[in-house]
Amino acid sequence: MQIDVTKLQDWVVLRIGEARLDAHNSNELKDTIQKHLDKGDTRLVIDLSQVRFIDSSGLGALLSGYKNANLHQGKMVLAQLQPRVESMFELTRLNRVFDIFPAVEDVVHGGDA
Amino acid sequence: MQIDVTKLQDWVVLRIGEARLDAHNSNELKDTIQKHLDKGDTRLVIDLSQVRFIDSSGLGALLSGYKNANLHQGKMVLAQLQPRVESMFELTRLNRVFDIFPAVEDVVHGGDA
Amino acid sequence: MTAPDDIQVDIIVPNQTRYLSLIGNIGEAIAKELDRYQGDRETLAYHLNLVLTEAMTNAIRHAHHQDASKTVRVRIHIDQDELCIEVYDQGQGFDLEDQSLPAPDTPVEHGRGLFLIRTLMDEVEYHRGEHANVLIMRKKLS
Amino acid sequence: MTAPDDIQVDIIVPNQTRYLSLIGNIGEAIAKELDRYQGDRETLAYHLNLVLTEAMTNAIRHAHHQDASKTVRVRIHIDQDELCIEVYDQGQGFDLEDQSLPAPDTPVEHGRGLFLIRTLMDEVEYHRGEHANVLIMRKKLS
Ligand SMILES: Nc1ncnc2c1ncn2[C@@H]1O[C@H](COP(=O)(O)OP(=O)(O)O)[C@@H](O)[C@H]1O
Ligand SMILES: Nc1ncnc2c1ncn2[C@@H]1O[C@H](COP(=O)(O)OP(=O)(O)O)[C@@H](O)[C@H]1O
Repeated sequence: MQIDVTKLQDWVVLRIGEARLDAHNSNELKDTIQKHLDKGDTRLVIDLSQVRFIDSSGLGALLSGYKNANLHQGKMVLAQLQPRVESMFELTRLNRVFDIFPAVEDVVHGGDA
Repeated sequence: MQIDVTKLQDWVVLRIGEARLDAHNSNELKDTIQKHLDKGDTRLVIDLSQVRFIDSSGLGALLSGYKNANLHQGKMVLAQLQPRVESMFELTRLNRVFDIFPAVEDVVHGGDA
Repeated sequence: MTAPDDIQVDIIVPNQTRYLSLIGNIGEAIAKELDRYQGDRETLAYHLNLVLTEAMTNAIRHAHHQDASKTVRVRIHIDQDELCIEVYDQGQGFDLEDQSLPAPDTPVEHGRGLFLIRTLMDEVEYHRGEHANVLIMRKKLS
Repeated sequence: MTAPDDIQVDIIVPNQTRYLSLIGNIGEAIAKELDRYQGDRETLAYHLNLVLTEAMTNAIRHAHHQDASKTVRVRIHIDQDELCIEVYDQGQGFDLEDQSLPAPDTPVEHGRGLFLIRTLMDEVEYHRGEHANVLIMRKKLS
């Protein structure tokens, strides 16, 4: 699974470089997030701009990351969702759980709100 | 079938607005070219930039246009082929029959060569 | 019975999640060419991709327990006004009516697959059979 | 016989050229996921799209004479080292060996379909049967 890691101020940005986030690669995403949290990257942005498809396993992996970040006294937020991907968060009401930002840059200004 | 018609100097440019040129729409292309020739547009450029797939019926329709243009003492040339479409002309050796230009603008400068 | 206007696609793939995208993409290809559908075909394409992915994932994980010697069969049948997807498994079977959605305020990681399938399709059934079980999902096209 | 690693897709569509793109797109979807293929998958995708389109066009036109009450059946089967495409027709049949390519210097408009199929696939056969004829096209994957 292709994931690009960059820093933006005190946030670590994980850019998912896959068109699909499904049961085939969601465990890998979960593990990657876990590893970042374990080594102290506790403020994470997941950049979903390249993801055009997400299934319930993909949503589950993100939820796992979100909960683990909280356990680490950290924060995990989502940015740049494509409209159809965003609609999956609405359908499952997970948009009420996650903080979702239009752009990665918006996180820096509003991520602590 | 979507075909945009524009003029470039003394050439009429037919831009095929379809991703596929196959047995389903090749007759329509053939008829469109014939109509232009009949009404006196005898210098035609077929802009294939939007076409990502061509089959033998699509090649046949272009060949028909080419021959009809000659019968009308005119000229029909091709421009802006995508690499995989161009490879179909090479495979069938029809690249030896057609004049093929990288860009529509090149026709104006070299179309009479 | 199939009429001359019907489209039928019958697929058998290995019991592996790597083939989810293949099944999903075939579903998208079908949706995008479905000129008999009244609604937005791009949205239909996403939804078919999703329900195929969810149902096949369940067959691989819950029915076949990742067993690499198994296969998953998927049938897609389209007639004039209905699209029907069948996903077969050779597992122990389960009771569709017993599955409930996780409450939104306790964000558990699993249990949204069947909810999505039920939300996006018009009718969902699960039948246990002697040789195979089948999840049947239908959607009206008009 | 199918092994657990095989992929099998069996499609039936109306005898209409509007479904060429559906068949072609399914072929592309399969090629793009074919991780067992050694060569360039994007090129393979175009080639499968093309041979499926050519063979199905021939079934619709030359065998079924555009008869809307007919259907076309296409089977795609992939095992460890070979991809096999079968396109069925219920026409009068023809002799594959009798078909010759038009000379390149007399640019006739027809007769390139089988040439393209033969060029892009490794083995091509046509069998007449009692209920249906079948064009079989094989390609080595490794
Ligand atoms: N084909 C199947 N065979 C056996 N059990 C199944 C099958 N499909 C679903 N289930 C059961 O239904 C439950 C809910 O499925 P689903 O809503 O897709 O969520 P998840 O797969 O994330 O648990 C599964 O956990 C499983 O117990
Ligand atoms: N399925 C078929 N049934 C009957 N005849 C066929 C079939 N496929 C091909 N043919 C014959 O072979 C000829 C050559 O086919 P092809 O190379 O595809 O070129 P084209 O279809 O442009 O004529 C056709 O003109 C037709 O006579």
